[in-house]
Amino acid sequence: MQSHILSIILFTPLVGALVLLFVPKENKGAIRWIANIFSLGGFLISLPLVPMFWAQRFEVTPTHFKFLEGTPNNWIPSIGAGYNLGIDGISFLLIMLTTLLGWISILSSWTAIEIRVKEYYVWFLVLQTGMLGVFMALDFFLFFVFWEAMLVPMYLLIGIWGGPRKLYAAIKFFLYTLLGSVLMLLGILFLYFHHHTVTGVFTFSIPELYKTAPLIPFHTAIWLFVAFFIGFAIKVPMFPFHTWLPDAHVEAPTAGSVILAGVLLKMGTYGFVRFSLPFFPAVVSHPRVQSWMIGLSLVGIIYGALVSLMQKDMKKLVAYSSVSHLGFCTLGIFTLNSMGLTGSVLQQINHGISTGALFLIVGILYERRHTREIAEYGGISNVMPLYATITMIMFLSSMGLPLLNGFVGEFTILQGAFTANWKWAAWAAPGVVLAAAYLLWLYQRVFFGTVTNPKNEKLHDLTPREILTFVPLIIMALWIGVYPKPFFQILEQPVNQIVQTIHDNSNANAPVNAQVAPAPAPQALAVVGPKVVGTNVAGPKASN
Amino acid sequence: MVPITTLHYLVVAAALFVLGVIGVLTRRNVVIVLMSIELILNAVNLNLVAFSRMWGNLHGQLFAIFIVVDAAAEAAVGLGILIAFFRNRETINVDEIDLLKW
Amino acid sequence: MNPVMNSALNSGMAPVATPFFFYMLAGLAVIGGVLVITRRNAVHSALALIVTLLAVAGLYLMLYAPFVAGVQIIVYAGGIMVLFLFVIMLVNIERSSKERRFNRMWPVGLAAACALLALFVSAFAKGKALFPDRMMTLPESSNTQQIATMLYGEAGRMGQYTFAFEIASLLLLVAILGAVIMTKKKI
Amino acid sequence: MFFLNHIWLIPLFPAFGAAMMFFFGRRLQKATVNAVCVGAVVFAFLFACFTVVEYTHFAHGTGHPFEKIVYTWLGSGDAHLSFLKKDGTTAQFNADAGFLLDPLSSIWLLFVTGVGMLIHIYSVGYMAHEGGYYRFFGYMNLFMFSMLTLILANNYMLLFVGWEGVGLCSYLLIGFYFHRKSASDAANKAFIVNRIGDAGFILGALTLSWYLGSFRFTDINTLARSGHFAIGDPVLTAAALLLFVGACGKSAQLPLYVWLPDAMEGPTPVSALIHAATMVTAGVYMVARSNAVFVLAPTAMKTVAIIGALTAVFAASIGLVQNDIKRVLAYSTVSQLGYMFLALGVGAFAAGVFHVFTHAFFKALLFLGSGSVIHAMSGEQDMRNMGNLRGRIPTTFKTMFIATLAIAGIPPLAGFFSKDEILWQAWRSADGGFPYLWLIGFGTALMTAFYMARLIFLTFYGQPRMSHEVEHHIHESPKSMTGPLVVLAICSVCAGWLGVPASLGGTNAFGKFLEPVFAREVAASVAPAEPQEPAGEEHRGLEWTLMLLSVGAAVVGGGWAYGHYANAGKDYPEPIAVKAPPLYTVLYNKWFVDEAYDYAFTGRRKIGKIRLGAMGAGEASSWFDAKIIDGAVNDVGWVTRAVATLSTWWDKWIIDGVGVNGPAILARMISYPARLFEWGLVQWYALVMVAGLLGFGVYYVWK
Amino acid sequence: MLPMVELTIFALGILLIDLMVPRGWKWINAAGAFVGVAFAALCVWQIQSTLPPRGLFGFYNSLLVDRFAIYFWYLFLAGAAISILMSVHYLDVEDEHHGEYYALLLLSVVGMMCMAAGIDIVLIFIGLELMAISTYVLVGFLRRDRRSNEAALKYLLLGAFSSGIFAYGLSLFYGLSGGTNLAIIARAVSAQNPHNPVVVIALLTTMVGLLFKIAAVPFHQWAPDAYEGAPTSITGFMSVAVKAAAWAMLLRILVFGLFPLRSVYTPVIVIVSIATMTGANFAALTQTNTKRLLAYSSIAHVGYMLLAFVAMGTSPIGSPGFLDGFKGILIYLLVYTFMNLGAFAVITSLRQRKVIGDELDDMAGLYQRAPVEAVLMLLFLLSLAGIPPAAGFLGKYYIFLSLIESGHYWLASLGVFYSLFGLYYYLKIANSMLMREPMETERLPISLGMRCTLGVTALATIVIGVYPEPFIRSVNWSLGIVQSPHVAAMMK
Repeated sequence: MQSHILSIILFTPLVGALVLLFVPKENKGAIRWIANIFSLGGFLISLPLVPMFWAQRFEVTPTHFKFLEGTPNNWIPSIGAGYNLGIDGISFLLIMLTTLLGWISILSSWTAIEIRVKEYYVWFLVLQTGMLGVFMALDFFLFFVFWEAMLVPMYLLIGIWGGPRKLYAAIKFFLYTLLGSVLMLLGILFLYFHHHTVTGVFTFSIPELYKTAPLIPFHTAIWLFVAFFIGFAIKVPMFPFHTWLPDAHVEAPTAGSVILAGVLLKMGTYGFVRFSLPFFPAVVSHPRVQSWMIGLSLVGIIYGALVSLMQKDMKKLVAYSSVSHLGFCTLGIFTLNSMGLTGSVLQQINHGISTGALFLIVGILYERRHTREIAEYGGISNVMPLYATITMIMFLSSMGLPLLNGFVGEFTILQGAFTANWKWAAWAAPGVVLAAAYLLWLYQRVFFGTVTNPKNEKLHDLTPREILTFVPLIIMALWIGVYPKPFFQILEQPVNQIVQTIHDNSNANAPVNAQVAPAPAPQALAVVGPKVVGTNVAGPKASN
Repeated sequence: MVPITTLHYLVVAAALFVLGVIGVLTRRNVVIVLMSIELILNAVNLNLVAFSRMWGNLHGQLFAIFIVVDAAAEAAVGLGILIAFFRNRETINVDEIDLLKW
Repeated sequence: MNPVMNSALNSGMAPVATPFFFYMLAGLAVIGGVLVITRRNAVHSALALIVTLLAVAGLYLMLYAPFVAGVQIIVYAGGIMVLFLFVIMLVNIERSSKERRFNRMWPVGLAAACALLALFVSAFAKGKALFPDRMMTLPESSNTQQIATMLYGEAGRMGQYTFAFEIASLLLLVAILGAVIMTKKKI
Repeated sequence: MFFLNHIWLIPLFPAFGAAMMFFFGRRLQKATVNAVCVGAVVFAFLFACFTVVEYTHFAHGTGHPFEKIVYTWLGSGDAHLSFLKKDGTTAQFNADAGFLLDPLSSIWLLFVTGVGMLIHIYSVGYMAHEGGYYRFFGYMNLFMFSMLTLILANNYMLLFVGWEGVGLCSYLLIGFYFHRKSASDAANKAFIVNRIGDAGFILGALTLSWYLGSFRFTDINTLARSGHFAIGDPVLTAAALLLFVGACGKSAQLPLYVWLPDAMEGPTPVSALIHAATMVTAGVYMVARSNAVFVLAPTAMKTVAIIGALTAVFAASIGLVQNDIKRVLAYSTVSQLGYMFLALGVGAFAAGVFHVFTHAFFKALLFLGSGSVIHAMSGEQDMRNMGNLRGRIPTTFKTMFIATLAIAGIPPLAGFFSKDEILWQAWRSADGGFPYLWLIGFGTALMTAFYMARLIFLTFYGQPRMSHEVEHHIHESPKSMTGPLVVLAICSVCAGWLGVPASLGGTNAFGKFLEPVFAREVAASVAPAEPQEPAGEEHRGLEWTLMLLSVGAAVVGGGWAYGHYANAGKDYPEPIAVKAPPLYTVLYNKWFVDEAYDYAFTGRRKIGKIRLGAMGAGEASSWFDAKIIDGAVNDVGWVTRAVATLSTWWDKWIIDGVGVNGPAILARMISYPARLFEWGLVQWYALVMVAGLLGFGVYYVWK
Repeated sequence: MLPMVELTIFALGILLIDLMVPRGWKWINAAGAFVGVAFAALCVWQIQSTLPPRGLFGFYNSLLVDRFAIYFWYLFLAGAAISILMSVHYLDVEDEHHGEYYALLLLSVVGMMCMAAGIDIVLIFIGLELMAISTYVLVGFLRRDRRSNEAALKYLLLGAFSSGIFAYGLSLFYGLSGGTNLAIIARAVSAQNPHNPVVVIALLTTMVGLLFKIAAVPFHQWAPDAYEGAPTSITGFMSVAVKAAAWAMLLRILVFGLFPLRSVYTPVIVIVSIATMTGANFAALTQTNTKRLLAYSSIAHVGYMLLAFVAMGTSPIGSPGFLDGFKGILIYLLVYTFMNLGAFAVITSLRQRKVIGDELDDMAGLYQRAPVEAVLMLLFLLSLAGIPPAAGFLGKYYIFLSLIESGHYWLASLGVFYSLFGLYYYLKIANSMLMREPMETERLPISLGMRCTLGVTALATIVIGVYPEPFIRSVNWSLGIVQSPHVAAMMK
């Protein structure tokens, strides 16, 4: 079944960017309108995907991907690259998040961006296409092209429209993330070549590589895993690789931060889920590897929270809180059970929604006062009550209050972690407490009290446009919080598929910590592969 | 007396070659550096002609002739550039050619 | 063709004083070379170079390459060196003759070059088996003719080096152009 | 069955009210706000009454729980999303939006909606002149929603929704006067301390689901009672302890009680509703709800009892010397909650619940009364500035007096029955030193009587100590405020009669009603050692003695307070301050616990230059982040800066570099030499070429 | 008819016509040169369409027009054409607009073609010298500019020195084989012990010449100086066409001729490539002159290509590692032609205005003054850094792929690491153009020739990046020779 909806979604923003090129630079109003129309259009066009995907959420397809478009190797046959798109539950959710956040970010930039408006929107729309492409690509070459292509607009967004240290932040962002991606490139090439040695065919098709990658011997696979790991860990960012994040966030314009936190960081976690786990099942389920991954995640959770506790800059605080939240995501991933994975993907969506909103919130104050120093504020509730209310809701969502989205993801992750090893959950729990601490303290310092700074007395409350940017986020936050079942259902099949792969390849007689769906039987591969001693999958006994 | 073999010529050529290299590496006067390069090319020619004798064919000699042509061309252009340089800088010392660096 | 010479060679009879001439010419060439790189005055260097060139031309003759020897004397010693001398006259000779001859790092350069010589010689010494002692007989009298054949071809066929020869003509054209462009004040 | 089947509507009424306030509140008249919000709670109350009535029919006295599952909340709703249990089998990941009604939740349901309704009505009067009227009622309704979700949930996760929800509302309401720094501090403190408990709660619930495979109370109870698990099972013990951590946070037990006294920064109705009657009893509810697990964990039970007793006496001791009228009541609440946990810990679940029930009335009454006092005093809360109010605000005085008697344990008021039941059970369940617990309880009773009497005497007796301006404004509160006081006073008198113990000739209807929830567990843990009813005869004498002792203690305490405070004028002496000044200082400063926490855990205060606790760790981490992780190479730059002073040349290149970023500096340090390599001399270039040739040649020829 | 003849005719024609062309009409020369290049391309196309798979031999096998040669011929012609377009206005600005410039350009292309198509060392050497001497003159073409003089002199001295060493090596190979044809040399060499000292010396001296021309460390030092001093259009031409010719020669000699010696030269290449990447990248990091920076960058790119050459040298003929390494080099040169010329075209276009020099600070805020150039520069820089979907990625892709296929994981990692360095200094240029505030705000005009140049290079950079299939095919086609029996015999 060839439907072109994915391509249409993918290229709508790009078309918008091209259209913008023909609008004269001086006509800022028209530029803004066109950009917003295309971003909203991109979102609206992606909406039909929801019922379409919903209808076949349990459908079993040979590759486990749906809405396939294109065939392998149809783009550059000489090297085996294809324009090959397809989604499963995980990418579906992330795509929807991307289109939504893309629209919101562009809407939020209406007044924030005053210089070089045209360029700004062009780059933003290009960025949007890049991000969507990453989630849709079923071909590694295509994936990598989008993956890298996405960096450039982001780099420019930070570097041109950013804050005072924008040059530094932009270069740091670019170099850091590129370091990861080039290492990943090496890994990809190895997989590609390995596929050739096994099958005699050169192809970058991801479903094809799924079949051969687990056959790589363990001692090689571990290096490949490391290459991929560095790429993704930088992107996430996991604990020791995170220092680009605060700089990038602080210097980026509001919309840039929103999209950076909301979508770009998900590239890393998405990469783990989509590639690291199914490609190297034996490696990730090796107890030592797993405990390292979990350890880094836990450190990230606590460490990010502690650091954000002491920040004096609102945006930096939110940025570090991302480190903490994404620690939860990676924790969920490396529990390697379906609970943890489901929770992790959900939490990625949640983080996109709530942290995206937090950056919008910071941006709104910044736009009015041009400072993000917490000490400059105080008593904002008095002058901007509506704003304060919305902020409170998003803070609560971010700290994981039940009936809001954050809780569902965090809890599911904790459950996954707990069943894998209770100590992991115990170590992650303080993160929840600290999240409350830093967010509430921030709230107190900014919103409570009386207006002490005379500059804050005249601040006007949210404009209708600004409210509009929050409405969908709040709706989503409530929806996921109150009725997450559809999300669980959408994620069920792909997640169980991944867990099954790990189970099949982890050379373990030990029980696997998830029961697997009976329906999607994975390709029965003759597993010559990993001769690993003691790859007991993360039972309760797995050492920490 | 040892009969003169190809190796003898090779050694002489090597000596000339190295003398040329020494000239290139140490002399300050550009003209002499260019002359040293001529020495190197002569070493090459000597090699070629000796080998030509050794193999009994004329390819080496032909090659040598081409190298002479090349030497002439290089000398002409090199000296031309040197003159242009001299006009601008009033020097032909190699270690004063140091505008471009780092 | 020179039947006498030819037969002399064919009979395996080497020219009488070959080693002597060889060593003399080689010594001349080397001494000339040393003088080239040591003379303070560029004119002296040029003269020394001419000595070397002539000595090498002698060696060519010994190697049965009369045409190359001729080219060496006419083109090299006669043409190129005149060019050099002109240029030496043109540029400021007085000043340079009072200055240091060698640059500051000359010991390093000298050492490197000597090492290079040692390297070459030892390599030749180790690998001399590659160079047989045989010295093939070359028809000296037909030398020029054969060279011409290889260059220009014969009987409607192109020679092996015809194409290179044409390119060499372009090379000289470029050299002329370059020299003109560089030296002429206004073109 | 209409009401039972639509039980989920009960929380939704106030939720609707809250939503209305959120969206339209700002534009609504006060009357409309009243109609919506108070109406919602009244509806909820009526609905709850009908539901409970229907439930009694449904259960036929068997106590069989009623469960109504509305939809799957967490989980995909089918069997595919599952997790691995401890024993290696898998269980479905599932937490429903489901509601459970059994005797335990019925009781809570009734008094929460009832007391809540009264307090809402009271607030109409109390808040009449405050800003943010709609906000207040919105929060209150949101609170009712959360509390009702909490008590009606059929599983731990939905309970947690309410659990966190009440915490949130508590935060919002404490911070209602957000422009006061103290209020927002207190709000933060409340939320964060609660969160610590919540983390424990979550881990406890996860342990249970990991071990037993479900979050549902009915499943867990069935499994726990199935006999598969030995008493003292370590996992269940851990789970119970973790759950108790959660209870400690919510119900303000040691060591997490610190937030509750500060919570008095909120408006008084809030203190009454949340921090006295309902929310703080959530911990008790949860432990009682988990009784099946707790009885399998004697260690946990002991912990609960000890913590409860210690909290009771500890808080009471602080209450002895406080001057803020609400603060006294706050410590009193903590102390009474300690009693409740003491009861739970000794296995007397019904007694604990009974005390919750009675305490709800009289403590709410006390708070509302104090609110009325404060209202009358134009916001003054310090008892040192009150005095002789009994004539000026008679209704308030009378009702508060009744409540004081009730809390002090004077028969036949409510507090007497519930408290003595607890003390008796503490004495009786003589499992390893529980009589000591009785002793503690007894001492607490003495102190309770003292500080409550002190409160009454300082407020209503003695000489007026307020300023003239304040005195001029003293007036009785409006009907909407006094009405609830009267109703609560009646309840405070009568509520205890539901649970008159057998020793006094009662039937303990309350206990009977709850029996289906607890009976079997009591049988499992305590009863085998001591059969309940037959033992009654032997111990009746003892029980009487104990009762008399505690009544005596109440009288003594009250009398002592009378002696010191009945005629307190300005600069009246504090007896403890006179007799034991150091003790007074310690008590007055609340045993310096807040300070200790600030030093050790939050890090808000520094010891010298060192900051400990969370903020200390945060500072250290930020420093680490900036200096070590991000600045590893910045440090290299720093070193080079020192070197840079040596030479101007060096200076030029490096200072330039230090300002820039980390890796670049290192790169620069290599880059300049790399560029210096190209120093423009053509013969050097040639030399390098020759050297390259030589290098390779030497390697190959001479190797 | 051979394209060399066409080019020569046009070169001579330009020399003649130039005498008649008045000042201000000198663009006619450029047009003539351009037409000449076009005719030559047509000629190449004709040859290509009738080319037998094993190629056409001529002149006693001294010239081999095979697919490999044709590929490179196209490359040279493209480079030359773009350079000509770039030069028109630039030479006017520098007030050195003479017909000789174009004649020399065309003649140097003739030399390059001989280098690519010659399989006789004499022809290769003469071609090399023709190209080199033309380039010396072109580098010094701005005779009144001291930097140009100096660059030409340095380039000449070192070039002559290196070709002396090179010729010495060739003479030794003649001595070893008795012939000047690469086929004969290959046959003779394959009979020898590759580690024989004389063979090694011959190889190393030859390699000095080859590595010098491609500017690999430690034989690279002429390049930054020459690039900086040369007229910018010539810098572009040198960094692209001259380098491609050098690579063609290197591949001809080392792969088609001396492949039996690969066990000797591959370790050398490994060291050289590491040194090249290290030296060039580090030196470029703090460079502030854009031309010089790009010079270092082009040296660094040589390092990457040498990595692919290592992969070739260490895998059996016909194996994926060998073929992909080969393809990598060819495709790298192709994309490099366009992206690097594009970058130099931007710099050239700035020089034209006489307002902006080639220092990094001069580029500040370029976006405000010349947005198109700034954005295109960004494109070229990203392509140079190897960021997809720009064309540069394709080259990097093949290089890393071939390294992985031949098992050189550490070299691949090193290459990856250095490509980050590259990104850093490229971004410095981009930052200064796009993100800094300009000193002046006056908009800059752009000439027609420059528009064409930028358009062509940018279009090629994007098209090759986005749809590389035809280009990969053309490379595959040109690699068809590897299967030809003649070449296979040579490379045994």
